[in-house]
Amino acid sequence: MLYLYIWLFPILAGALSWLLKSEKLNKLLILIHSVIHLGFGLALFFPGRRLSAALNIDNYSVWFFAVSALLYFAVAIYTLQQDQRLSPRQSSIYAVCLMAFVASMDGANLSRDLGLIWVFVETTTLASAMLISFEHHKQSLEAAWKYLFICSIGIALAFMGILLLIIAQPATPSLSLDRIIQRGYWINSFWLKLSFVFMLIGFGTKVGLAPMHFWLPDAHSEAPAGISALLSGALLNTALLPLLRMQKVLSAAQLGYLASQLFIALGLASLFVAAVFILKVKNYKRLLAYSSIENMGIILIAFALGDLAGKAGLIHTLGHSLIKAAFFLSAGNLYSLYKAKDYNRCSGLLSRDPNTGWLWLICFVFIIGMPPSPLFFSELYIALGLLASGNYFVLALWFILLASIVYGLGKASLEICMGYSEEKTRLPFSQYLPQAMLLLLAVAVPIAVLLLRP
Amino acid sequence: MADVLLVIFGVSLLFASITNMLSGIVKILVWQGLILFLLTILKTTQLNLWEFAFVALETIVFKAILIPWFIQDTINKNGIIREVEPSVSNFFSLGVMTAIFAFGFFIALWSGKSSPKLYPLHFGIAFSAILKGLFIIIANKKLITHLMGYLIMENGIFLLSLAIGSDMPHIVSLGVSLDIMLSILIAVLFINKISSTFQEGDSDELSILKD
Amino acid sequence: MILNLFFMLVIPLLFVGIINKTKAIWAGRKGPSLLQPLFTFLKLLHKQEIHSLSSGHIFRWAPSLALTAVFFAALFVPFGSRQACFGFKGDFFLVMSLLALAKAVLVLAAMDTGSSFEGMGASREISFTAFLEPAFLLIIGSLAYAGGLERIGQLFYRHTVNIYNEWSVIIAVMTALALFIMLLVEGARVPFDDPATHLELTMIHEVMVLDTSGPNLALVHYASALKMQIYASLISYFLIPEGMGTLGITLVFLLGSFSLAVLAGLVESLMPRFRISRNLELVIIPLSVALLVLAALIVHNMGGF
Amino acid sequence: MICCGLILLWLTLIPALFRRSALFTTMLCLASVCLAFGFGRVLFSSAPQICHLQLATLPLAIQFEVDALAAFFGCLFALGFPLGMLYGHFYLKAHPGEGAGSHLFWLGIMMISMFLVLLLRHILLFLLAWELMSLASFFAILFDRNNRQTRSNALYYFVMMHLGAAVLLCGFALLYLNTGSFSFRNLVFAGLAKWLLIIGFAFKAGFFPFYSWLPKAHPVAPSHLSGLMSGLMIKTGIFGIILVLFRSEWQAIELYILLAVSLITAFNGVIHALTETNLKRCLAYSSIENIGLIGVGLCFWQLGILFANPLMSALGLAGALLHTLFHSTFKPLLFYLSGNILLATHSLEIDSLGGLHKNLNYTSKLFLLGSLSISALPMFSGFISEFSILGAILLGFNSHSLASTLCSVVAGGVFAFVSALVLIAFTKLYSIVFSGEARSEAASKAKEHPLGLLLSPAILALLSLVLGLFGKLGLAFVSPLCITLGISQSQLVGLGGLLRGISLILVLLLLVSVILFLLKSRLVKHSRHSTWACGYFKGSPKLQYTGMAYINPLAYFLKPLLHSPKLHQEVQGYFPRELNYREELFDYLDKGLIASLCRWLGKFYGLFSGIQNGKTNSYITYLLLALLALLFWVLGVPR
Repeated sequence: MLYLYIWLFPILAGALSWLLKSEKLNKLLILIHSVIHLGFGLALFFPGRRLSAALNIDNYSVWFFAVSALLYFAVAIYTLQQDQRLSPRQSSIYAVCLMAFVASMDGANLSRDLGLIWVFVETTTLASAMLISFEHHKQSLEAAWKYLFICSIGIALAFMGILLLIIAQPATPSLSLDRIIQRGYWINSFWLKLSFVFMLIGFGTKVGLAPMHFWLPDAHSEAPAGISALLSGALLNTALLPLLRMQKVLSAAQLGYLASQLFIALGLASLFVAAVFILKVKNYKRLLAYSSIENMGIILIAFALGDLAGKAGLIHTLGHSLIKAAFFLSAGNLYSLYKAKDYNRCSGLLSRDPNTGWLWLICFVFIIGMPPSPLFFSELYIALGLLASGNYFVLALWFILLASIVYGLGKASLEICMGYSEEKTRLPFSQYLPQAMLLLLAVAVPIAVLLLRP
Repeated sequence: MADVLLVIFGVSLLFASITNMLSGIVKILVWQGLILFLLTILKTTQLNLWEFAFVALETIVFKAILIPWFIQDTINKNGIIREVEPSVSNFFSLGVMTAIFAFGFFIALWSGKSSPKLYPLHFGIAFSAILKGLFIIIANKKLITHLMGYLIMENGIFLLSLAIGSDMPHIVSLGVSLDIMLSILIAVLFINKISSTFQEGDSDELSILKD
Repeated sequence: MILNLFFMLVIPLLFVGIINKTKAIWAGRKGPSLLQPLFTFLKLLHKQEIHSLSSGHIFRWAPSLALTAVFFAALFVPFGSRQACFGFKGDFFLVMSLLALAKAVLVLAAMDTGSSFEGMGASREISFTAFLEPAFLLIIGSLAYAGGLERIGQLFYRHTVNIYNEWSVIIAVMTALALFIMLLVEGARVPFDDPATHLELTMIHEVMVLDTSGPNLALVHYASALKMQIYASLISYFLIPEGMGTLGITLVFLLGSFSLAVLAGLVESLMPRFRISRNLELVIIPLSVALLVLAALIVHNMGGF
Repeated sequence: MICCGLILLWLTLIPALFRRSALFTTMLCLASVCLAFGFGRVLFSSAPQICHLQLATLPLAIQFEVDALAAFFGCLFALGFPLGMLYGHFYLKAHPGEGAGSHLFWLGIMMISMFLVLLLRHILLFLLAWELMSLASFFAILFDRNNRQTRSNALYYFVMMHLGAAVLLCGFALLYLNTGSFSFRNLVFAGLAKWLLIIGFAFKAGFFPFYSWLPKAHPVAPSHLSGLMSGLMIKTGIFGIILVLFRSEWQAIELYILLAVSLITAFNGVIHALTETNLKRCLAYSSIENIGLIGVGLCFWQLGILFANPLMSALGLAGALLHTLFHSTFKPLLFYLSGNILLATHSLEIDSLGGLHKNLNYTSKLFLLGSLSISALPMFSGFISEFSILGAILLGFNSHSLASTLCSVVAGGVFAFVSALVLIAFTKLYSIVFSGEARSEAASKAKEHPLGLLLSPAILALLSLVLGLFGKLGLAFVSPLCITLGISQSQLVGLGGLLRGISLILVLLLLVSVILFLLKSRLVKHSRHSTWACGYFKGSPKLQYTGMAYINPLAYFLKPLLHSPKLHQEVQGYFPRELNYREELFDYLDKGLIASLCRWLGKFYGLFSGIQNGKTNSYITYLLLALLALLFWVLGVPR
């Protein structure tokens, strides 16, 4: 039933925009949708969780849903005055796909049935593939194809994992997580292990864990700014969610250690790949994409450690989503200012457009985990967790990789922001507001959460 | 009876690794669709009309007719060369196929102990189909072939889902098949777009984006 | 006190005089009178000064400051009486850095003229300190090692050479040697520097004060002589046996300083100058000697070999 | 008092945002006055004052603890900031740049965070303030936006600080795991945590293997900032190290290691200060050397406790603290004056300067004072502290314990060597920059600056002169802290007596020399003539001694300790047209170790940089391989 509610507005609005085909209307519809969405998210989040309890939605879902709602709202505002140079038809397709994309993400976030989660995740791929290929040139087409193809294969493997999970269960198997976790003890460990591996690879492809991350930089760098923000801020978390659920299942079947091992292994791999390419690439959007890979790796490590570090992982997810979204939107500004994606070709941002420049710098500072960024605290707690669990080696590796990532990002950011450019430009206000809002929230929300539930 | 069908399925996989024409693989897809239909009929003990209709739609109409037609159409429309042009020789791919079979059955037999309700032959074939699909993707350059590999893989997964019988909630399986159908449609769409933008649908051309 | 001051004023120039006299006699000449340096000093005081055009404020006040610094350093060293004028535990560092101060301001003054020769002299002169300061410190250390830190005069005075104790002889001889070499270096004598040479390129101290003239030059001469005398008196106090009457101390002190002057003169007339480039290597000798002394002491203290 | 000072400090950010440099400075001065009073009261009442800041329902009660240690450094900062900003105000006026507003803002943040670092005793908040400090200084350094060098060096600094913070974080995390409490108000640091903390703080203070950021960051920063950073900010590292040393038990061997590190730091710093040709970099290296000396003092503080020699520990600690105090007077002084030189001549290469004492009269005099005090000559401040430290070392020479004797032998030898080299380095610096004739067009055209740029240097110079003449003042300032750190009153009284005697003698010395000079200049008439060039009359500035030539005799010994790539072309033919020879002296640690480490890391990364080759096939291959690998892992690896 819940899913009907979620899909109701998109379907209607989609039909409407398809009929009328006017850009203004589309933007308006998107905005309305995002507002409703945000309202629902807040309703889920706030007091006492009555609504979420009624709908049988657990904390993870609420958290991830709220994050995606915030992001969607920000993106909707951002796109208001941005001229996307689209024909009415295209803009309608854009609106429809965007709404479908968001709705399917919600489905995946809110559902507690692995099968449905799978279906929705697959749907997100389809919807967003259209969105990525929007600027019709070779690169965007190629990026979209790679995204579609690799992710479909990954998702197929994830489905295989689901089948194996069914095999693993004794009589009258089911896919609803609660049931599975209840009977966790009787699950056949051999099949469970297999299914976990398949899901890890499958959904991991969508999360962008190395070495299945290859689609990610392409897709994120070629999509329009708003979409990139949604992709890396919301979609990756959505794909991460089933993995976390599976971790719960494994620990219910006394296989938690295995999940932790694999999580840490893949997390380190992602960190490493991110470090390698952040030092290499010159395209700033790809840079941001790689930094998303890195953060996904950190989050995975955090959840591998569990308890306190796990909570830190949630904070990190939130922080990364908001900051990275702001970062991608600022990158959108940068692109519309310089029309170049190579950061050596755009310098002197601070003198050309101070707002974007400072937004960029603050995003940089936040994303590398400098205070007052939430990532600072989360990373602190993750380090605590690593020390407590005696993973000194992992910790040392983490710090070394982090240092080189900081260097790479810093180099790019200074190249972009410093320097001098004689022409001064101003962008419409609605292209600064969302980033500022997101960054403020990134600082405020963790503190608020801390205040509400110490 | 079921075993025979399974074996035919396996043989079709072997055939896929030696055929030189794209149309050959398309034919294989058709055959596999039919086999899957029959297998479903055999597997499901009690058969109400809805399920029958659904399965028939999913396998016959969709897997065996619609998609192959689509693909053939794309091939014709975009004037894609009709040879498979694999980057490895048939002999080699045959060898790999054998290895895949061996691996699949090894897993199947090993796992057979741990789960009685699983029929090793069935599982082995399904598993090898999945791996074979991946291998076809790896070993070929044409996007269309990639798509076919993906389809073979999907067939393998379908086979596996048959192996566990009707434990899947219908809503899920409905969603699943819808998703797959959509994804294939969109993929075909993209292939058309791509082959109109690029010279020919060759994955070597699609390597502008790299670091 | 008075005695100290008196000797401080009189002896240094006499010391130089003796050195020159020795050299002359050794060379078979009659040589200038012992008081010649004093006469020169007085004569220079009457002359007018010439300041280089490129020189600035430092050049004017450097010599007087240098002299005062050396003088105050000398106040911490006994000259003829049992006690020095001033003194406190660990005053040697003050002495050391006062000497360093004197040297520093002279060097700055030399650089102030912008003459390449004086720059050369200054750089050579200041390079010596790098090795002399540690040497001096280690000597003090080895003396302190025996019986705790004391005022500098006491440190030297306290140490008595006991003929029958080979350790004390070894230590005495080695330390004296180290100090004597330091005397030669700081006093800019052969074999490290030749004040009498005719070629600026080979000088060190003399070339450093090339542009200094008149009273300034007088002050500089006196300062360097006093510096030498400080080392001389330290050495001589080193040889004074403990429990001697004041008169005896004075006599031994005078004897010691004069014989050291003669010794210096002999060295000058017997030894050639070292090559400038080798100089610094040889300046390290006191350092190594001081280390040896310390090692010997420690070994001795730990119960011999 | 302190709180209102802090609030005022926060308020200074508002004018900073509107580029009101003057208002910013005045407010900063007000805030500093408040803070100075507050801290001073705590310091001299020597009773730790704790003010809780219980925020609403926040689980962590923010808790400022102002103990003597914090108060001491707080006073230092509160005195140093206004002077620095006073200079900075005029500096920014004389050297305007685009980023002035943000620069001021970040300066303000930096100052606030430095105070917070002193005050906070809660692990999370401390780390927060610490990171904030690095961040703010990083942005403040980036004042000159168009200069590539500035960017890369600032980034280097930032990354180094990030690493240091990471180590610190690990240390505190271990601390938390051991004790289970986030507050380290009165914890005993032990085990690995202790070492991690020491290393983390050593990054900021600039101890031996971690100092390489100083000579990179200081030259590119605007001069007032480099003064503040080198004079005050690295002292936060010293603050942390004192904290750790005080709060933890130390074995002999650990202390020996620390001592060795400090000595190496001092030595390494000074030899580079000696050979460096860039004025500011030279000063940065000399800061490293001073930090090393402070470290030596601290080590002897602990060694004194270990050898049950209270006087030694008293002298060591007092010396270290005094040196901290003095260094934060004369180092900013020198940096500000180097800023003046930069403004006047647009160059910091000493071999292109010279003869500035004519044009920059006051600057040259102040610089002379600064360099005399930094080279620890009597009558100037450096002398007092080094005297005290050396006294501690000398006390080690006693026949009872071999260990202490050996410590003292090594420490004493190196110490004396270092102080001699400092003398050489700074005589070189002064005489090459200011004495003689101008070596370049710009240097000869230099103009003296208005009062504003000379005011705070003058104050600092006066301060260091007074502190040098009357050592008792400095001692009175540090003794409360010494007592709280467990030094008995009597020892300090003894030292005080000594210092009084010394100051008497020094004042006498000053008087006598002045009188002598005045007499001479009254009685003696003098004339001026060009420098005697030994009969050669075409004297030209090119003939003067250069910095390299000045240290040549020593360079012969120091070569093996320096990384010196030569570049010279062979002579061709009998009448070679031109011949150029270049030799630079680099830091082994920087050019040798760190650079090559980075290169190796880059190579290693490079091995993997080919995987994103744009081919779908290979992507799928990686995917398949990962799948198989994980399958084998889960099926193969037992629990």
